[in-house]
Formats: sequence, structure tokens, C-alpha cells
Amino acid sequence: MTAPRLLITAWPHLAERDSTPRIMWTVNVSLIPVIVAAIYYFGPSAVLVIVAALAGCLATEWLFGSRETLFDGSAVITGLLLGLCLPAGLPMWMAFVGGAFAIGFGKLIFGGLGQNIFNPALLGRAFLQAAFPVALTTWPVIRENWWALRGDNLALPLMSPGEVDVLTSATPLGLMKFEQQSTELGKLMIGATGGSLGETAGILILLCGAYLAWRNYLNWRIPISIFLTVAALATLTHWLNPAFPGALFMLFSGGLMLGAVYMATDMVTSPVTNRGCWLYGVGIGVLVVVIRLWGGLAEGVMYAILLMNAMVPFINRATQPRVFGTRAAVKVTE
Amino acid sequence: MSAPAQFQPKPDVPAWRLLVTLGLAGALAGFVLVFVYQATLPTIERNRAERLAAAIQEVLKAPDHYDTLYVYQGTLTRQLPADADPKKLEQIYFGYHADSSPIGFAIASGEPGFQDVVRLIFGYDHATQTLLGMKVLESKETPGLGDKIEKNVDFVSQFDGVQTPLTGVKPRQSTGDPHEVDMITGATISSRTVIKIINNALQRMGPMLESYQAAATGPQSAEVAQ
Amino acid sequence: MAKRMRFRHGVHPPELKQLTAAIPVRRLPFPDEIVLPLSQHTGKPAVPIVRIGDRVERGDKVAEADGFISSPIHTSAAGTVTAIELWPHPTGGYQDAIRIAVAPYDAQVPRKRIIPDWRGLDRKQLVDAVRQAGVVGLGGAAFPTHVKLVPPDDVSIDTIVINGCECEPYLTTDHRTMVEYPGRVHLGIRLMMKTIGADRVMVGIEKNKPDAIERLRATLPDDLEGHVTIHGLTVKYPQGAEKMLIKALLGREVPSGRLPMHVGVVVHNVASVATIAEVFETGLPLIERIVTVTGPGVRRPANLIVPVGTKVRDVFDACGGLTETAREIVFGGPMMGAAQASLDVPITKGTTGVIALTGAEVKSQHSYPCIRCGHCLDACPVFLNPQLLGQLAMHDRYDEMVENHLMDCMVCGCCGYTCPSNIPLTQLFALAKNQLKRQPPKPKAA
Amino acid sequence: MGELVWILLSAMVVNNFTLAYFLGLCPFMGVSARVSTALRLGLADIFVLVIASVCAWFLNTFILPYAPYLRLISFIVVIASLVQIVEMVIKKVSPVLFRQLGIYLPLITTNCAILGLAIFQTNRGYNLLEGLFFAVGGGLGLTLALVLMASIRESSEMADVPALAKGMALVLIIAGSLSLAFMGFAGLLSSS
Amino acid sequence: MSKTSPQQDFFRGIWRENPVLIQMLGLCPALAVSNTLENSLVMGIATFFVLTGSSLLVSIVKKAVPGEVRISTYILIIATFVTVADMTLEALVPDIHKALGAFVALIVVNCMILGRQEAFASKNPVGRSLLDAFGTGFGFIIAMVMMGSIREILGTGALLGMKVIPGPFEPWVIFILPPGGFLTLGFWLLLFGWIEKRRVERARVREWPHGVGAREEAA
Repeated sequence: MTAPRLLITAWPHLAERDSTPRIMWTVNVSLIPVIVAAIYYFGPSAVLVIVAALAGCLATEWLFGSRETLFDGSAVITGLLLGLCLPAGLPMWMAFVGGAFAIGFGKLIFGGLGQNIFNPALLGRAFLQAAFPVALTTWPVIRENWWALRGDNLALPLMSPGEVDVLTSATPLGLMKFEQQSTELGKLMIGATGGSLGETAGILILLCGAYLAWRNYLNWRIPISIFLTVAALATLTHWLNPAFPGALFMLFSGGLMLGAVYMATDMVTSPVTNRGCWLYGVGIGVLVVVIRLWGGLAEGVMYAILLMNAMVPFINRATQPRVFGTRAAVKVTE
Repeated sequence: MSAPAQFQPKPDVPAWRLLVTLGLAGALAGFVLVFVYQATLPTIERNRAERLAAAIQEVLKAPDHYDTLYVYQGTLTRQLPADADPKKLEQIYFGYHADSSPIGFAIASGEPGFQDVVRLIFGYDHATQTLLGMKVLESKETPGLGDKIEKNVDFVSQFDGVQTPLTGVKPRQSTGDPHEVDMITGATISSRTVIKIINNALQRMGPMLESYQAAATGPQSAEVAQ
Repeated sequence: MAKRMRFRHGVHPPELKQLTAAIPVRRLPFPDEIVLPLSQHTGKPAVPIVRIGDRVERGDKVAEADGFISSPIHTSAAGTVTAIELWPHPTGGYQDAIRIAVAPYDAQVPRKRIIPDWRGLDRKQLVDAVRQAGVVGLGGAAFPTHVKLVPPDDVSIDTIVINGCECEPYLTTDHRTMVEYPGRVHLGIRLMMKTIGADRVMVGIEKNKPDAIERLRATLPDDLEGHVTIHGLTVKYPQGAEKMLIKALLGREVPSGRLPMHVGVVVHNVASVATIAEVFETGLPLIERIVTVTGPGVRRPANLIVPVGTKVRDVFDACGGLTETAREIVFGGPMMGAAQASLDVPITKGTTGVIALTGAEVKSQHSYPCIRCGHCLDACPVFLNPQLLGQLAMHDRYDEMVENHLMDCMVCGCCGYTCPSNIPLTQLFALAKNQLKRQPPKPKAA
Repeated sequence: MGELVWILLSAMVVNNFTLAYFLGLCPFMGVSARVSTALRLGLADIFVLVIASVCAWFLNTFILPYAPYLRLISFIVVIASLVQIVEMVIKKVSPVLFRQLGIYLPLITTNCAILGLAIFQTNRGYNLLEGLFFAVGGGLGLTLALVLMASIRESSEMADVPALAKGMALVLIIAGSLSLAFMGFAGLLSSS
Repeated sequence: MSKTSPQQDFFRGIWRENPVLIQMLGLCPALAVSNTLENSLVMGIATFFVLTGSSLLVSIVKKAVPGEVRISTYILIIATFVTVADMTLEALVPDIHKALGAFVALIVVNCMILGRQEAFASKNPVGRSLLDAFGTGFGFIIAMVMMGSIREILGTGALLGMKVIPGPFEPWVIFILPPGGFLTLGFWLLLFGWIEKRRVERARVREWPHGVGAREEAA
């Protein structure tokens, strides 16, 4: 018998079928329904904004990252998520800048995939929100003419968006906070309201999230703890002061669904321990409610997640698992 | 700072020398400071007065002259008793036309806004319960959005002639009510802060203004009648 | 028992046992040469007592145990000692081994009763016989069995746990032992109860071997009834790890850094138990064992009785040879087994199985950056944080690894199995432990 | 009461001393590499801030009306010497506490957060109670920023940060990101 | 301290040992008030004044001050100069003084100033101390101008209040907000790091023109 050329690899010689690129691309695929919903509601503007954000991310990754990381799907997730949390009428150049910042300063500067502290997409959005507060809070309404742009998407780079005749309206949260107007729950659930591109279709996002949780591509403890915390606090505050919205409204309005399912669960920027995930989710839930009810902003999901991202290294330290056989009460027969 | 680490005590220096050195340095510093203080004080005070005058000028629509009133023990008074320290009391201003007919009060007040405390001064005619003008003195509101409360002429000019108490409405939803102020789109909190400051200040000061105006205009109108 | 017998965490690799699970054990013909490494067990290597040119009969002792935690080695075939030299060893690298050219056409008749009959032996004599027979744990680690038969005076053992889990994929050695030699298992149990002095025995078998559970229950002698219980356990890796098994069966947690006996338990692999009985039955020392030869790279997978020292090349020949696509040979199970660099590596007492993997099964060695998914934390049966440990290992921060309980790691491979980024976590830990063994961590500065 | 809570929260998160007012940057950049150190430094900070707040109020009420030009000098001299005295007292009374916090005290005395607190407090005309809330809020804010920064730096220590960004550039970017995240608290408690 | 030439004394602080950009001293004012060029300049000049003034005084009186009270005396001197600067600014440019707010007073605790006294002025003759202070002060002003101009141009589209970017430029408000301060300094550090890297690479190519792959890389 001729000896084959033997390979020496390390044990274990079996591995789960999952791989990092596979996880990333699955998340991307699971975003497709949400993107389709965005396009259904916001027309060609949705395509333009998402493509611009994606281009910003990929261009930066290509320039400063490596070839491999360009194709592992992680930069694509950042681009899509960033695009989905922007308003439809945003000039494309702003979305591009957001993408570039997200990848450059949200990810690459920390050493690339897996090493960043803050969710890159949210950091990119927070940067845009701070840089262009007006453009980022101009919410176009869903309107009859599907083909019309929802704002000056095509503004020249660095230039202000021109005055385009677009009907704008406040988001359901804005209406609630500043004018005590509630929005019909049914509309909230199917997403027929003003808001960012991807935050409108609550039910759809939940379904996609359930799929990802089933595949173990997201830690279900995070969204569940966020939902429970927000629902509990909202019920309590609503009971104490009926001017505050109730639990269902809180859950389905704004970016909570998108944030809880896709942003907070970003593996890199969420805790590694399960106990940590519970804490992290509860923290996000509390911050969301606090910012929404008592803060100056109508929506707090983005900041809540970023703040808890900053807490994650601390949470990880504090929730190290108890190692087998180190419980104090172990009885030792001597 | 690494300074303390390099500290090398020299035991042969007597304590009195240390004290003398510090004392000398302190005395010298004090001397210099008093000198510079004396030299700059007039300019500084003039600057402050000018700034205040300019603000009052703006919100009271160019009064000929004005009185400084102190909030003292729940009333407004022009003359303070000798034992009260004017620097610790809240001050408001009462302006007159050239013919000594009263214009109204200029009241400065502040409350937390979007970022930090917003301070503003507004002119108020108590007789007609209308505002005469508003000027933001100090704010850190978001540039380009919240800072429209001081930079947007449309917003600021609304406070000329509006009835109190104010209510804020969205631009497209105004009904023509004289109490309404159009808020700035996207800067609801900042707009509301301005309205809140004015309403709260008037609520707090209302009775005082009432009694002062009655006292001030009463004798005056009698004079005119004579 | 109402309580669910389980431990937390762990992984569910594919079982892959169907290749050999139903194939009865058959005997491998004697090869032309056997190679007996002096170190086939945990502890000090044995010392050779033969010289080159010596003629030895089957079952003769060729190397003597060196100390208490050591074990003698016997030849598994008659022949002539041709060399005592460095030879490829299953743990990697080269180690001293005795090469014996098997005498052709020899009847291979052993000397009579090297090991005495067990009947009439007292406790001490029994243990000594086991020691003389060179019996070691057959589950893989090859810890000398006699050491575990005499608990130290300061501990009292109340339960003997028999490990029939065989949680590693592919392997069916223990499975076939239980199905085909239940009598030996029960005899072994009886002998152990006598030496250890415990009257409760719990046999843990994963539920994917219903025939083994059935067979052991059916053949249980009446007098052991009430003392021996046989438990079906959830199928999960690493169910067969001592600490996990004790946790699952008894709910006791072995304290970090201590041994099972500190919670009153001794764990023996089921094949070792059967071997204890076997040496007394046949009178021969441990010179052959059951090995599962399997994997997609083998033409005819089988369960074989292999003379210890047979080169793996000869084992494959007996199974129809390797396929064209075979790429990697693994000794032991796929989770913890070691890949072999040569087909000349001999089967030792601790070799549970030989697996030939094809290119399709060999795991890619390309790893991605850690994305902190936390799957390894969910997998680690001893609740370590492999993610953190891995990072520390990559930066050579061994002292901090110890602070994070590196020493509790049993390199079971769960973290590496589950890691989507394919980071060789288990190797990093094994390497770090080795480094630390060589160079103990500095005591923390006060 | 609402006013006091607002002062506390404003100094702590809305206008965080470090992330919005840039006070106490030296320890933030320099000492914040270890979480345990950062935590102790933060606690010591709160302590000194409270002392400074009381000092500043005292000086401002009883002395400075007569000599306003001495404000800066008196603040710095009085606060520094008082901290020194407290340090000595702690050393005598509780050596354990001294080992935990004391070694940071000299470092803090020359920290701009202390003088900044005193000046902000007098500029805004806070009374004693308001000053105390301001000091505690500011101290909590400093501690929060320090601990967050330290834990993030600890975890980035093992990251493959590009050589270009290693050190201060990365710290500044992290600080910028934290500052961005803290913008979420804008308008807290002032909307109603 | 090794012997240095007067040129070195002066130029060291401007670039190679720039207090803000290299030594990371005096960050508080550099980040807090650098949102417009005007503020940055005034702050830079005020700091320059305090630094040179106190350096001069410290190097004059250095012999007379015992070591034990050295630091206290320096702080006293610095605080005096700062108060002078504070009052002068309030008299001359009240609007900018208002914008700078408490940060003028905080020059006292700018580590850069006390650091120069402790490290240089207290050990060197008057002339050299003054040169050193000039250099460091200029270095600080340069850093402030670099911060202020970038932040003002990007944050408002103008420089010193005059529009410099044509067209309907959309200002990047973040640059005049606190996060912008951190980020701008971060950008500058990255840029300098990159330039330095290039310089080192070039130098290496000059030294070993046929070095291992170095030439191709640089080309």
C-alpha cells in the first residue's frame, strides 16, 4: 500500500458547519425582506440611500482594509443596516460619508472585524445625526407617486439639499412626544408610517429575527430582554401617567425592532456571556425608555445601543462564567 | 505632572525663609492683581452695561431710559435698604418712552434647554399682557437646529406682540390665535424651552409686576392729569 | 429517578457511529513486526528488561513499571527483539520503543497463566495482579488502573462510576465491548467493588446505544442487583469526561483542581473494567485491545481485536486499505484524537480507535478574526471563557490565562468545534498549558 | 428638587465633565488603562470635587465679594491645601483607605476638573446644596467616563489596532465615539 | 539636561515636542474652545502670554525660591498672570471672553505651563527660558490654529466668520460640538503618524537603496 500524503491538523477534527462569512452573509440575506419593504414604502429613494451607504462602507473597507474582509460580508451588513436607519430623502453623499465613517472609525481603526467596540452602522448614523441634524430628522411621508424621489437624494457632494417639494411629517414617536398624538397600531406593525427606511416594518423584522435566532446567529436573550424591559417599563409609566404611550406602541414605533433585532445583537459589540446579554438587553431597554420619555430626543434606540456598547467590555468583565467546580459550597470529603 | 516626584527636600532651608518667599510672592501677586483690576474694571463694567443696555434696547423697542428694579422680599423696588446686597438680588428693568410714559418690563430668566441652560431676556407690557420682544443671552443649543431660537429672525420676531401666556404650535397648524408661537421644525425642545422660560417667569413675577405697575403708573397718571 | 441526569453546556457533534456500531469484533492476524513504545500510559515510562536479540514469548514482560504511577509492558506476540530505539509515537514526535520481529509461522502460544485466578485472592493481591498485568485505562488517557483501585486512606469512596458513554463520534469500541462481553463487565465490577470497598456502582451509557444498555441490564447477576444501576444518558459531548459524568449521574461537582475521589467517586472506563476481568479470565496481561477502525477513508470499517504494538499500516491493510481520498489519520476520537504523521505509528494500550478522514472532512485551517459570538462560552463544559483565554493566548499572556482558570481546561475541543471563525482555541490552550508546565507562572507580586 | 436632579444629571451625562466640557482629560487619557485604577481614581475625584465645591462656595460667599480679583488664586490655593490636609488626615485615620484612594489625591489636585468645577459653580451662582449636587454629578460623570474608557482600552489592548492609530489617536477616537453616544442624553428632563 | 543650542530651544517646542500634538499637554483648552479660529487664536495668545510671562519671572527668581515652596510659588505666579489675562480679555474683547468662558481661568491648570517651568525655566538662564517659552507658546498657538481652522471651516463653512467654501455648503455641525474636538485631534494625529511613517520609509530607502523590497514598496 502506498502511503498517502498525510495531513496533520489539530483536534478537534470535526467542526460545526458555520463559518464567520456564512453567518455574515446569512444576516445579509435575512435583511432582504426588510429592504424590499423599504423600497415598497419609499420608492427609488430607498435604493439610492442604501446603495450610497453600502458604497461608502465598501469603498472604505477596500481602501484601508484587506481584500478578504471586503468579501466576508461584514462590511455589507454595516452598509445595509446604516442605509436602513437613514431617512429616505437623505442626500446620497451624506449616506456615503456615514458609511465611510462607520467602517473607518467604527471598525478599521480598532483593528477590523471582531475588534470594534461600537456598532459601526450606529456609530456612522450617530456621526451623521451630529453632523447634519436637520437632514437626518426630515422624514418624508409615504405618498401616492411611487416613482418620485422622497427628497433631494441627488444633492451635489458637500452641498445642502435643495428645497424639494416633499411632504414631510413627524415620526409616530415624534407625534407622540411633542403632540401627544398616537398612531394606529396596525399601521405601526406593517410599517405604513414615517420614519427611517428600515424601521417601519416591525412584523417583518421580527420574523427575520426569529429565523436568525433559530439558526443561532443572534443571541435571542438580547432582543427578548430588550422587549420585556421596554414593555414592562412602558406599562408601568403608562399606568402612572396615561400621557405616556403604552407597551405595544413603544415596541413597534421607531427603530426599536430594527435596533433590538439587528443592531443590538451584533455579535462583535454585544457581550459574550449569556448573563451579560441579559444585562445588556435590560440596559438598552431602560435607556430607550428613559431617552424616549424624559430625554430631548423622540427616539433613543441608537444612543441606547451605543451607550451599552461602551458598557460591554465592563459587562464582560463582570459576568465571567463561574468555572466548573469553583462553587464555594462544594462538599469535599477528606 | 511629574513635579512632586522630583521634589528633593533641602533640610537646611529654615521655615521662615519659606514663609517669607511665599508671602513675598503672594504680596507681589496681590499688588499686580489689584493694579490690573483697577485698570480694567471701568472698561469691563462699561462693556457689561453696554451689553445689558443693548439687550434692553432690543427687547423694549428702544426705550428712552429705564429703571433697574430689584426683587426684594417678594416685591419690586427701586430703592434698596442699605443692608441688602444688590449683587445677590434678581434684577428686572422697567423702560419708559421719552415722554416718561411706561413701555414695559425687561425680564431676564433661564432654564435648562436641549443641551444646557438657556438664558434670555424679554420685554413685556403688563397692561396689555403682550410681549415686546425676546433676545437669547446664552445658549448651547445645537448649531443649525436649536440655535435658531436666537438666529432665526422669523422665530425671534414672533415674540413681538404676542399675547401671554404663550402656546407653541407647529408651523402649519397655527390658527391665528394671538397666544400662538410657531415652533421650529426639528427643534421642538429648544422652541418649547423659550416659551417655557417666558411663561414660567411671568407666572413667578406676575403678582409683583401687577403691584409695581399699579404703584408706578398710579401716581404718574395723576401727575399727567394735573 | 425523577431528576434529569445531565450536565450543562457541551456540544452535539454528528454521531457517525453507524459505520461500525453493528459490526461484531473480529481478530486481527499477527503482523510481521510489533513496536511497543515504553510510554503507553500516564506517568513514568516503563524500563526495558530485554536486550536486543532476546527471544520473547507472547505475554512476556518486556518492560518493568518505574514507580507507583507507571505500568509494565508485555509483548503481544512471540518473536525476537530487534531494536530499542526512537519510533513515531501516537502523541506526536518520537519516543523510545521496543521493536520485536514477530516469529513467522509461530503458534503464538503464551506461557500458562501469567496472571493468577482471581478467586481466593485478597484485596491487596488483586490490585497487585492488575498492576502486574499492565492494565491501564482504555478510554484514551491510559491512567494506570491499579492506582485507581486503592483509594488513599484519607478519602472514602461511596460510588464507583462506570463510563460507558463513548461520547466521541465514530468510536464503537466500548459499545461493542458492552454488547459482546457483558459478563466481563460484570465481573470487573465485582472485582472493583471488592478492591475499592464501595457498594454502589453506576453505569452511565449514552442513549444512542440502546442495545448495550439492554444487554448489560439483562445479564446483570442477581447478587449485584440493587448495587449496580445502569443509566441511559443524553447524547452530548463530552458526556464521557469524568467530571461531566459525575455531575450528570450524581449531581456532584468535582472542585476545581481536585480529583473525583475528593467527592467520593472513582470513575473507570467500561473497557478497562472488562479488561480487569479479561486478564483474570485468560491469565494473560493486557496485550491486545479492541480498536474501531473507521472513517470515510477506510474501505471496510471494522471493530478489531488488535495486538498492542501493531503498526497502523497493518491495521488498515486488514480493513481493505485506505481509499484514494484518505488524507488524515487520527488516533482516538475526532474531538480529542491526534493526527498522525506516519503509518508506522503503533497501536498502544490507549488507542480507542483509528479514523481515516478524507479531504472533505478535514477541517479548513483558515481562521477568521474572532467575532465574539460567544458560542464557545455556551459550549465549554467547565464554564471557561475560551474567547478571552484565546485572546490572551495569542498574546502570550499566560499568567493572566491562569488567573482565568486555564488549568481547569480539559482540552475537550468543544470550543474549537463550535467556533465559526475556526480559531484553534483548543491548541492554544494545550500549548499554553505545556508552556506553563515548563515554566510555572510567577507568583503574584504582593 | 427637580432642579437639583437636573443639575446632577446634567453634570453627569448630558454635559459630562469629560466628554462635553473636556475637564479632567489628563487622567482620562493617561491613567485610564486599568479599570480598577480608573474606578479608584474616579471615587477619589468625587471626594475632592465635593471638598472643592464646599470651599468654592465658602470663598465665593464670604471673601470674594470684597476682593474679586483674588478668585482664581484663592480657589487654587485653598483647594490644594485643603486636599493636602485631608490627605494627611486620611493617612492617619485609615491607612487602608489611604492606600486605596490617597495616592491619587495629589494627582487630582492639579486636575482641571477641580478648578473647573469651582469656576463653573460660581459663574452659575449655585448655592451650597446645588453646588454639592453639581460636584457629585460631575464626579460621577468623570468616574463613568474613566471606567468606560478604561474597560474599552483594556479590551482593545489585544486588538490588532493599526500601528498608525496605536496610542493617543485611538484613545481620542474612542473618546469622540463616547462623546457621540452621550449626545443621546441631550435634553434630559427638560422636555416636559 | 543636555546642552542645546538656542535654535533648538526655540524650535523644539514648535514641532518636534509640540505640547498639544506630540506631548498631549494642555488638551483641555485645545479641545474645548477650538471650535472657531477666533476663539482658538485668542486662547492661544492668552496662553502664550501666560507662558512667556511666567517663564520669564520664574527664571529670574529661580535662585531665590527654596525647593520646598517651588511649586506653590510657580502656581502663584501663573495664577497671577492668568488673572491678568482674564481681566484684560474681558476688557478688550468681551464677546470672545464670553465665548471662552471659564476656560481662560483654566489656563492655570494647563499642565503645559507648569511643566515648562518645572522642566526648563527653573533650571536655565533667562534668555534661554524665554526662547523655550516662545517656542512652546508658538507651538501651542499653531496647534490651536490647526484645530480651530479645521473645525470652523468644516463646522460652519467659514473662517473667521467669512465664507470660504463656495456654494450652498452644508456645514458638518459635529465639528463644532464636543465629539468633533476629539475627532479632529484624532484626525490630525493620524495624519502626522502617516506623514512620519512615509518619512521613515523614504529615509530607509535612501539609506539602503537596494534594501529588501523597501524600494519597490516606496515606489
